[in-house]
Amino acid sequence: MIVEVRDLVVHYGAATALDGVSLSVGEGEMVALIGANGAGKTTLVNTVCGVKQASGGRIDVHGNLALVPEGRHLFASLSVDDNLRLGAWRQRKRTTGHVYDLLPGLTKLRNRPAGRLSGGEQQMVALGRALMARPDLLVIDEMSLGLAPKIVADLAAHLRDRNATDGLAVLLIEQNAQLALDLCARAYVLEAGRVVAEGPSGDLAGSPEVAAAYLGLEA
Amino acid sequence: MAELVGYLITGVGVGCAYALLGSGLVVIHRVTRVVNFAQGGFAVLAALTVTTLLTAGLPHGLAESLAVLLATGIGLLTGMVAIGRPGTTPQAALIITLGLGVLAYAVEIFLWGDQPRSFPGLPGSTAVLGARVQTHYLLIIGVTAVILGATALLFARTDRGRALTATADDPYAARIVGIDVARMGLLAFALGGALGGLAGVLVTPVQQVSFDSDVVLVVNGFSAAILGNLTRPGLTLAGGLLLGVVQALVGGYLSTAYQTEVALIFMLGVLILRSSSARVEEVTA
Amino acid sequence: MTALLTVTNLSRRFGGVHALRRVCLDVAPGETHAVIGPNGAGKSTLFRLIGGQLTASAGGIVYDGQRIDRLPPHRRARLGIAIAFQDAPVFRGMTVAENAMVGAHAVTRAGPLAAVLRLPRHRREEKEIRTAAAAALDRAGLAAWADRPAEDLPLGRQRALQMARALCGRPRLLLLDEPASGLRGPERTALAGLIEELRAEGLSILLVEHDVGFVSRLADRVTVLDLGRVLATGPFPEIRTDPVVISAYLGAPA
Amino acid sequence: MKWIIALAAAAVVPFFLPPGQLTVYILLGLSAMAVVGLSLLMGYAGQVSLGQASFTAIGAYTAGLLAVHGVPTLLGLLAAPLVAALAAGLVGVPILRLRGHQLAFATLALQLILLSVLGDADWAGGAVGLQGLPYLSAGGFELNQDRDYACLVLAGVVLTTLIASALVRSRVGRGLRALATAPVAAGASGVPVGAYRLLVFAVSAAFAGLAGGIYAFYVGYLAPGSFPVLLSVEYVVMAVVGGLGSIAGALLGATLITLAVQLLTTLATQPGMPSYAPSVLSYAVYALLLIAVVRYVPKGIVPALLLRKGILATLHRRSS
Repeated sequence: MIVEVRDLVVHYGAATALDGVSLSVGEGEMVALIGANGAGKTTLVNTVCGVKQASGGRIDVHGNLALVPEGRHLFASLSVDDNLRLGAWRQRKRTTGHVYDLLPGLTKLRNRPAGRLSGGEQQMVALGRALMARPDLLVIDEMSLGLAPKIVADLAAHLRDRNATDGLAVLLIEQNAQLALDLCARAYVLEAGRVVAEGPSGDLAGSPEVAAAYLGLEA
Repeated sequence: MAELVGYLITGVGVGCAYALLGSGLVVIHRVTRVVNFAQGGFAVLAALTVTTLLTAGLPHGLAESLAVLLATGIGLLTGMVAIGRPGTTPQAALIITLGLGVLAYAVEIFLWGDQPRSFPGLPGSTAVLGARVQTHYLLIIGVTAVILGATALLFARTDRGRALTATADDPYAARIVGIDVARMGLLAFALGGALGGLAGVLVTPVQQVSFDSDVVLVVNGFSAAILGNLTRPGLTLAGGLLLGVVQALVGGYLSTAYQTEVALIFMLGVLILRSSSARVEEVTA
Repeated sequence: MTALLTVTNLSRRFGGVHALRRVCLDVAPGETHAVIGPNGAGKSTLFRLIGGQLTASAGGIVYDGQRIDRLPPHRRARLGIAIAFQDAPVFRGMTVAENAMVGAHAVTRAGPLAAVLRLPRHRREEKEIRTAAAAALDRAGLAAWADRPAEDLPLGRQRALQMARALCGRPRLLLLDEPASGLRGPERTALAGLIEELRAEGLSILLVEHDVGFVSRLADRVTVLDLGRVLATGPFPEIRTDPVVISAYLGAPA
Repeated sequence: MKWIIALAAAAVVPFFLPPGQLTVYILLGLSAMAVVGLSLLMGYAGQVSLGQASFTAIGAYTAGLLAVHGVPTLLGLLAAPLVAALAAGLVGVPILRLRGHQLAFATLALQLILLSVLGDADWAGGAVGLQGLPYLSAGGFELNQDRDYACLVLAGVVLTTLIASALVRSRVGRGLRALATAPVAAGASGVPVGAYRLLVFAVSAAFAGLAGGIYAFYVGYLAPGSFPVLLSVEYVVMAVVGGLGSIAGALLGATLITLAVQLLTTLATQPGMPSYAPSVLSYAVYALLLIAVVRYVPKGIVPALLLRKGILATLHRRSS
């Protein structure tokens, strides 16, 4: 296991955002976490990545973890190349060559300020920045948000490729359940701070829990 | 003509000091969102320290360097008090720096008294385009060019500088990639202390300082920085030079009595113009 | 029947990004109209444009026969447009009852002088405001909390307080921004019940929502937004079988 | 009830104080008026003002100049808050668009400009200032004793406190309190956010102006140096220490700081103390109190006490 979360409880002031969540991602595994707005997905991500404090439960991490945050969160005034370099802030070696090899589309953008890029380009940079940390597990929060379907398909293809060739594990947090279930072998459904369903994607696809979290498949 | 050149050079010289002070404000504000009211205090403290060190027999150069080093340390301490407690809002931090500025008064009066002080700078005068100006002004201009150039390089060419900018751009993202945001804030305060101290050390030979000079200094520095919305170093330099030159011209051709008003009205004008253009977004205000 | 609210070709850019592109939408008197779509579709932007928190880059908003798109938010509130926000910003440092009373600002007038001099008009209004707030809190199920500080309320109750505050302004058009998000089962049911009740009383409601079950139960009509554009408008059964809508949400290339 | 006891105590005190202490009482009361206003502004409009003393100056000069030109002193006293409020209304329209630090600097700049203009203005006595102002007189009675001014100041504090508390508890006050923490939601509820901010700015200026007017007649002498930037800072310290947006806090803050500084000055002027001791000690007190309160009691003393009391009351209720 790269990440193992047990009975996680997180509060925001008086409100309980996560109420006893358990979840795990193994080596080379692609796992989806789906749920509606406000279900607690982003809270879970921030807690696992150490940005937010938990008030109960435990999180075990074995290996290197990198986050592609919701809304990209690039360093807007820095160039694409500088954004990538900072992705490796914890590493001693910060050369960017291998990421350009993996995401050739970024090469021609390398000197552009990240704030001036389109949404799809920014998502690509955010992915590249996370890959700079040479992670064992990539956590991606709301990858498809506000992006055209074509671009989302490209991103999904990249992930599948990284997973197949390098064995990169992925935890994909998505509102678009169809996309998430297609891409990942296993999934968790989060609702109001609790896991209400989990299992192989194929089993979950038609379940009422997924339908409730997901527009267009209303049961 | 010679008169005009003279005013221009003295104006640029004093403007450089404003730009240095303003750059300190910009560095701190960019990274921490805090406007450091104690910025003028760094300059005064450094300048007064130089007077003591020179009296103690230290040579020029060494005395000034030690004073700037002290200001750097004071900057770091200011940062620790102002933002050291997690959850302190920028507004609260501003009030803390205001308190630290007043605390500096107590220390300064205790150590140096309340009379204005000065120390000699680079002696002699130099002819520039037919005008004779104190050589010290040229020193101010030269040192400022070097220091602001080095600061620009730090931000543009080193990973630590990039990390400072990254913290300013998006603290959440900075934490995600592993940048210690609190440490970057302290680093910015230290840098701000150094720039403020340097401004004080450079300008004191041509403008004596007393414990309460910090108000005028910080207002001038802020006026310079506000042109670049407290975030853009290049515009801060331009703002400082513009302010210095206009003040020198007003002082030379009209009356020295109006110099402060010029800076203040300039600042208010920029502030209000900025707010009316930038605030279209926030209709609720 | 003429619409209470008509939005015509409304556009809004942020820098180079088009958050909304030529959106048209109307709310008939007494109608509950839902706007759905994924995050980033422009729902919140639309909402803020109608409430006056943002100004449009182009297009117009007509309410009750009057152009309102250049009016500041408080003037729109005075015309009878009330908002319950998603992020539930309660007024901290004030009690629950006082929070609701602020909502009455839209329908009361006593100025500072009347307050300082304690004119009869001020006292009469205060009494009315108090009564209205008590009634609104009662409807929202908050009567027991009236004297507690608002920030002590759990999140779901803060949402309800938003509703109570909005109702205190006796609105004709109620804007609800994702009222059900983050709420649990019973809270959700209570909220749906309250909205149904308001609809039965003839209040017009514009509901921005993510939860489809919620929308299908409450809305007379649904507008689907995606990438800042209107994909479809109509009754819910039509919308859920619309191939354009399905394809956009499935994320498959069109 | 508490208020009545406090008022009675405040009213009795002047009759027992020796003349030197009476001056402290009067200056304390004048500060309290300005600070009640500033606390409203900072607490309810969420704005830092570093120029509150400029409105004290405007009030003082209004009263002083009118008196010099032979206008009845009572009219001058009435004009002081009005002119200060008017000035705030005028400068408030552009500068209240600014937020946080920008407004802090803008108000500071306005005060520096005002001081500089007053220092150069022959019609206001220039740097030397206005001298030989008459005592305040009303209906043939001249207020020429310290005790008279002590009573006048007390009346002023009561008046500003009453106005402030009536305002805060009214419909307008609810709007103000709402916009202090959630301006967007307040606007959407029908609160005219901009107009209310301007209102509270003008009211706070009027309070400071009234203090300035009384000051002019009490001291009989005005100069730009009577209203330094440090006076504005002192007001901020008092307001923050007591608790922003709390009227009791403003009064307590003004009292605490004035008494502390007074005590230290007495200490510092003992024989054997160096000449700089009073200023060093008073600066240190301002600074350390301000820093300590912002860091450790960010809401200020009075709100923190109330909160504690509230928590204790709740616990008590639960246990019984």
